[in-house]
Amino acid sequence: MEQVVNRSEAVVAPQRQHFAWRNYLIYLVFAGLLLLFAVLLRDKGFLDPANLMNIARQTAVIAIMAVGMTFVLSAAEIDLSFGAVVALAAVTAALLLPHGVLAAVLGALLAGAACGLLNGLLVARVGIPSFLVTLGMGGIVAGVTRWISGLQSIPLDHEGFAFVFGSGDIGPLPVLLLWMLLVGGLGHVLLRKTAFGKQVLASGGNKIAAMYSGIDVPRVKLQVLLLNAVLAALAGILYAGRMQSARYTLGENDLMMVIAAVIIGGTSLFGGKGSVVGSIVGALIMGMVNNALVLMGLNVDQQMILRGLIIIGAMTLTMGRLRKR
Amino acid sequence: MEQVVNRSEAVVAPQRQHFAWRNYLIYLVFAGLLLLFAVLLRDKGFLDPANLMNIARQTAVIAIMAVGMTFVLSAAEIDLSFGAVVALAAVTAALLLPHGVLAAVLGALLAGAACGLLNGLLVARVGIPSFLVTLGMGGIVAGVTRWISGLQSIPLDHEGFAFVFGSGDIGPLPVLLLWMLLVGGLGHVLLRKTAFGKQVLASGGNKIAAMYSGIDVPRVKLQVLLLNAVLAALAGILYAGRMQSARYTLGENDLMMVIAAVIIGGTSLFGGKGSVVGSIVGALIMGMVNNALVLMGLNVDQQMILRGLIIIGAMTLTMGRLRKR
Amino acid sequence: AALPAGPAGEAATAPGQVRLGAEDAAALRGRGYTAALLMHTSSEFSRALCAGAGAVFKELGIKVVAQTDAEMDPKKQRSDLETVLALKPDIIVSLVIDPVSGAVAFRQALRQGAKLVFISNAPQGFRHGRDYAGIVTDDLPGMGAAAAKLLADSIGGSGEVAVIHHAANYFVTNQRDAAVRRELARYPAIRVVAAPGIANPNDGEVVAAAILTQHPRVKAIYAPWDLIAEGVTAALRAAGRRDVKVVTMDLGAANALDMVKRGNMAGIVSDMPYDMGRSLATMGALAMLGRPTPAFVTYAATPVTPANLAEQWPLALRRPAPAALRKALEARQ
Amino acid sequence: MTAAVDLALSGAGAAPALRARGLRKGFDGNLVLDGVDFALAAGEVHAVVGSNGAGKSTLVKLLNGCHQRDGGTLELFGAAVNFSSPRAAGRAGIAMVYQELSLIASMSVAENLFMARWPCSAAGWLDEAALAGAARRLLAELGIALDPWRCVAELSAAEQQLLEIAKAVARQARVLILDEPTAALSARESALLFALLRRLKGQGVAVVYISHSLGDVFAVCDRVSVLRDGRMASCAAVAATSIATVLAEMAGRPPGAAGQQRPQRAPRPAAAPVAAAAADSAAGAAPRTPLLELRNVATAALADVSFAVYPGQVVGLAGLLGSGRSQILAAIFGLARVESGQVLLAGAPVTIGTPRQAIGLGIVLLPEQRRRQGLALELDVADNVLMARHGQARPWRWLVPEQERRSVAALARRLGLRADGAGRAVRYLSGGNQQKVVLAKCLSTPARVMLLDEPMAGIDLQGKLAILRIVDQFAAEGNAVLLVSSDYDDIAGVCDHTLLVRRGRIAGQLAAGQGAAGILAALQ
Ligand SMILES: Nc1ncnc2c1ncn2[C@@H]1O[C@H](COP(=O)(O)OP(=O)(O)OP(=O)(O)O)[C@@H](O)[C@H]1O
Ligand SMILES: Nc1ncnc2c1ncn2[C@@H]1O[C@H](COP(=O)(O)OP(=O)(O)OP(=O)(O)O)[C@@H](O)[C@H]1O
Ligand SMILES: O[C@@H]1[C@@H](O)[C@H](O)OC[C@H]1O
Ligand SMILES: [Mg+2]
Ligand SMILES: [Mg+2]
Repeated sequence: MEQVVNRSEAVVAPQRQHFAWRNYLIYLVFAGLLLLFAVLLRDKGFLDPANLMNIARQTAVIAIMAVGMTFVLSAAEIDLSFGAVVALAAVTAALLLPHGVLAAVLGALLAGAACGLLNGLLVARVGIPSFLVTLGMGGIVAGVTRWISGLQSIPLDHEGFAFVFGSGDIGPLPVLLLWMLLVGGLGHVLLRKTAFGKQVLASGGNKIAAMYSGIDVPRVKLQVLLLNAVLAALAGILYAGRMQSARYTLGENDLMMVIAAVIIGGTSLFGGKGSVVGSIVGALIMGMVNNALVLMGLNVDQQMILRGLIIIGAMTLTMGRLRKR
Repeated sequence: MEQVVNRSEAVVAPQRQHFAWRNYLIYLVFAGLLLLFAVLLRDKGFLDPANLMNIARQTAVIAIMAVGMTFVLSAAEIDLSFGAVVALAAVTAALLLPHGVLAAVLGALLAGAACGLLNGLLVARVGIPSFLVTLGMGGIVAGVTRWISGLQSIPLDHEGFAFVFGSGDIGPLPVLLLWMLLVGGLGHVLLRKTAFGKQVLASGGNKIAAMYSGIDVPRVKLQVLLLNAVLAALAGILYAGRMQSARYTLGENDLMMVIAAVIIGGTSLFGGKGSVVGSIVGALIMGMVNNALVLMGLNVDQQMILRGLIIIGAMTLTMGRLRKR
Repeated sequence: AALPAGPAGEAATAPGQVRLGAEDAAALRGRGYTAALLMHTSSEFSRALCAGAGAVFKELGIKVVAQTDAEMDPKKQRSDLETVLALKPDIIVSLVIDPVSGAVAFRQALRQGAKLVFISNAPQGFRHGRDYAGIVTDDLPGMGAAAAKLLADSIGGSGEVAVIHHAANYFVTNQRDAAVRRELARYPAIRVVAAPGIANPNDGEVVAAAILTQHPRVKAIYAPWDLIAEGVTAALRAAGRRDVKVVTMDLGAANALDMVKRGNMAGIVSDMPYDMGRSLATMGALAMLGRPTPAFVTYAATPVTPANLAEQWPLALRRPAPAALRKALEARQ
Repeated sequence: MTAAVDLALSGAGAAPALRARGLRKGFDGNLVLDGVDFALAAGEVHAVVGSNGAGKSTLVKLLNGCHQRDGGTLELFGAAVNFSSPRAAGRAGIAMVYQELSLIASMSVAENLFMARWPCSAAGWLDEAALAGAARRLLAELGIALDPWRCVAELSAAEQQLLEIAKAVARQARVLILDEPTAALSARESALLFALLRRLKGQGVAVVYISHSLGDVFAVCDRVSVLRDGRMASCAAVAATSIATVLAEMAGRPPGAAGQQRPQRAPRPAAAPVAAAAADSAAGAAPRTPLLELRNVATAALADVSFAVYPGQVVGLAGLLGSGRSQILAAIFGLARVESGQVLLAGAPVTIGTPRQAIGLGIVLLPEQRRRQGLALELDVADNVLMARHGQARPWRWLVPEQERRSVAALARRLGLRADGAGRAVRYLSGGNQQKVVLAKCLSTPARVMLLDEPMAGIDLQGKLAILRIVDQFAAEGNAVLLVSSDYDDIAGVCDHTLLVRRGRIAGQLAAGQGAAGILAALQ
């Protein structure tokens, strides 16, 4: 068959996926902020290995939630219930721990999976927007958690559990960091290197086209909501291990932070674009900024103002239109 | 040729507004819930005129915020900063009230407008996603509000102000209800009956097509963020008038409620579809449910669970795929 | 009323006994000690407390290197603490949101050798002397009792009342709310007809409106604190119920103004956050000197009515009462 | 009619590849297909034709599992089937090229080509190398010049159309459904497709071919079924019928009735091609100013583009795929930055930075990608048609619904736009009617210069004639038209002269009257 190739009249030869340097700006911003704080806070222990590990520890669980949320947003859905699932899983684990670590972990993950499955069925099969499904589910789950915990903090008195799930250090590294790397690595591979990841991006990019092309879009949406809830449950277990106790309030303030981390990392709120590594870097940026603001000795009002300015400033650098268009 | 003419005439002319009955289901749900609560709570005063006015009063300000948010979401943007703007405006009004009612109201509206303008410029001109711009702006504004108020509750000691902006009743009707009707009516007309409304929906529906059609999409996005901030400021003034005091916590919990009201009312989180009347009904549904849950004498846990169930149930009726497609 | 005992049954100490001598102060100055304030939330209470502590630290040449707000989230408090520890503060003043998880978190501070002074309660299993220098608290049961008394007095000791409680796990409010109920039970002619919980403090109006709808004969309502009370009075105003009385905790301008202007507020129970802050800092300083510190320092609750508002306001918050309030007080004379 | 078809098929001895009986389908109470019978034999190319909105796409979407039928039966190779989704149909051996294209803009050519069937290693990892290799092979085999790693968002309409075809072919289906596959293609790419179809036919693949180009249908198809208003009007072997008969059946009136001919060109002010302009002034006639002129315009994709369009002229732009025709329109319309050179409007140099300014100056563009660049799919017909007008209006301009309804109805009537209820989201209109909405939008603002990029894509014959008439009349009123079309008949029929575009430059000019063959020859 004759080639249109030869006759192509294109002025500009098509380039192989040109290096999208703007996608990498976020890493530069991360490095830039690190440098800035290293200099500004050189006398305040910012660069102390212990403080860097603090940042890792404080960010790891957020980063893990951000991995799940990356899938959800990439599929053009949202999950407002994951904070409640975090608490439910933690409380479940704490209540089941007397029956053994396995029971606690499995129970917590199953509780999370059940919430995710329900979210998924309501979104994918019944067809309600995920914003409303997960808003409702968040309320239900939070209510249940308050109820089964009786609003008490439940101690987790088990060294092994605490060590593995959040409190331990292996050499100089907190296990939480390892958990983050593990989940981040798996998430990255899942999104970039497997058919599932492509299905997620396709479903989020254009639902109808994806469906027409033979992708089972509802199933994909169900799966991302399930995945996110299971990761939220893992986050709950890790929080419980880190705090060595579980409480109904765990996770309730993480929503905006997690979504912000994901979007800073380059995932689109409108689906079709996602980066797990970006989300983790986004989480690290947020964690690093919070840490630095406290070290600066600012009062809370000043911290809030400066945090807002830094977010906007960083995003102006990464996402702002540098050139006119 | 004649053929074509006759045929197309027969086809385009008849029903200008195809009656999409599913769009009206939300009104049925509203009526259904009203009926349900009227029966369930017949001995608990739900239908007392005073209680109905309570619902109106408690919902009015949320509904006003929902009007602004309808424009923002219709344009496929989001505003997370409006809660902070509510508080800033309230505190500004309270601080300026000693200089006169006009100064207080104008000052508060201007403060809101300034925030909205900044949001708009950053989104429309610099090109940062509105989620991040308004998240950052929310932090900045909240920090500033805490700072200028010194975390104090500032009394608004002016009968006229309080009467007009939130506390008064005209005959049996709370002024808040009138404010809601006024803003709702203007918002509805603006979205449905003016070129601006069409520009908003086109920009949110397909940014590229809107741009190709000569719509100044960035300007439209700036305008909706500005409009929303001004309405948030008005909401702040009304809150202040109703509480007869202002403090930095006003508005901080309204975000989810407002967005939920808008989405329940049929506006799409992805832009291009919006209904001001739907948003107001959405706000009324949320307010009515909250009121009923409290009247039922449930504890907080039970309220949370039931509220979640009602949201999901109502949405299953309105938005669920009733038939297989 | 007798002051309550500390967590291990320690007798309460009066604040006046927490003192530093001039030579103590001299010994501290120039040593480059540092302190951190880990607050649970931001409110006028926390602001005044930090101001009081900061003033003492400043007098002693102790630098406040960090100040945080945990937004009522124990896990954020944990992170705040970890971060603050990188600054190696010598003294940490904190209100522990969750004594259970706080036990793990504050061990880390102990290991680093920081002297701990707590507000209201200590992490579970912590022992005075060994683990922390002491607790400074407002007399929480006493505040509850005072509120109950104000409530009872406002309605002549008989009638229907409603008691709103904070539906959350938070030591301070739980103690106060429980004490209100206990104390009210001692008035045979007072009947608590509604006791709804509130989780979101901005919901005061909704909750109060429901009370009025279902129990129109209610004569008084207790609100757990200032912000909630503002909602309650808003609901009363909307319902045109000038006859229903409200009692709450913590001085706030709007409620105080309502009270002075003979609105619904019948009384406000106040504590002394600024002075508490001073005591907390002083205890930390004593601990740095290796001096004994009392286990449990308690500030008595003060019922505030228009009669003593003018004096109490600056005493508690260490700033002048707002102009509107002063004007109203003068007008009332 | 169908009885005869059945006979013919059973004569072949085998069950037909696909057989539908009594298909019914309605949307929200509007019956769109009403008892349609359809049979498709293995190894045949079977055309389905009909006016815009007749139900062609709906029919094939029922065959393919996109929609669920309300009634009727479906058999695949003799076995009753019920596809719940395109995925299920795909597994059973049906592949389809969608009229509205089913590409994910944010993904690459290769990823789209093997959508949902990406090669994976044994361990389940995506094999990117294999993906690229397979994509390259397939594209080469089909003769399509596309880089496997290019992002689909950057492709032109024609390139997307080719990719969509390749994507369906890649499935190696037993039944291949093509819904207007050549709408955005020119004769040369269409020829590629036809050769491919003949080859597939030889392999026993059954093909459904939907097109508005009856010439193509009669050139490549074995049989032709005519849908009219949701009913099957006829089905016959192409050898046994004629274009005139089919046209008559589509329209539902006896063959030979008037109204099928291309319009005669209305008398226009004497057209003055570039060369003639100089002669004009030389002859002492008042020198006329071109309404639109480009002088040495260069953009990122264009170099040294110069030409003029005089009032009353329709100028065609002809070129091969990717030659830069759309880029020329983009440069005029403020979509691409003009790096050097000048654009002049009625003799005055203008700088146009945005479409908004262009429209303000009286220039409108009909873009080539209707769904991406032309329509807000969730908005209704009226809001789409009036979008440009609303865009120019002062924001607080009060809208008068009655007035708007009348102007939309008038435009719809001129174009034969068929929309069941103008108040419905345009998403639910047929492809051709969507195209007519975009056209109506162009006509809704007062303009002096119309830039049309493939205006006929997906439009039925009646509509096409209407558009040609409108273009003609618009020019006759002293306006200017720049027309990009892959259909050289259209260009030949309506243009005063035609510019040849090659590699971002104007490579030559053909005077009127050259005919499609002349253009084709010039482009080779
Ligand atoms: N999903 C849908 N919902 C509602 N109506 C629809 C839907 N799809 C198609 N229709 C309607 O069905 C009718 C037939 O449309 P269809 O797309 O099948 O026409 P077509 O013959 O393919 O036309 P064209 O030549 O323009 O592509 C049209 O009136 C269209 O508006
Ligand atoms: N901004 C740009 N910078 C450089 N090259 C571009 C740019 N935009 C498009 N091109 C390239 O310019 C060439 C001309 O594209 P154009 O879309 O104008 O061709 P066309 O003649 O309309 O062909 P088609 O039939 O594909 O629509 C293409 O190769 C395209 O990739
Ligand atoms: O901020 C509040 C404080 O002022 C009150 O005393 O107790 C509850 C707190 O949340
Ligand atoms: Mg079609
Ligand atoms: Mg083109």
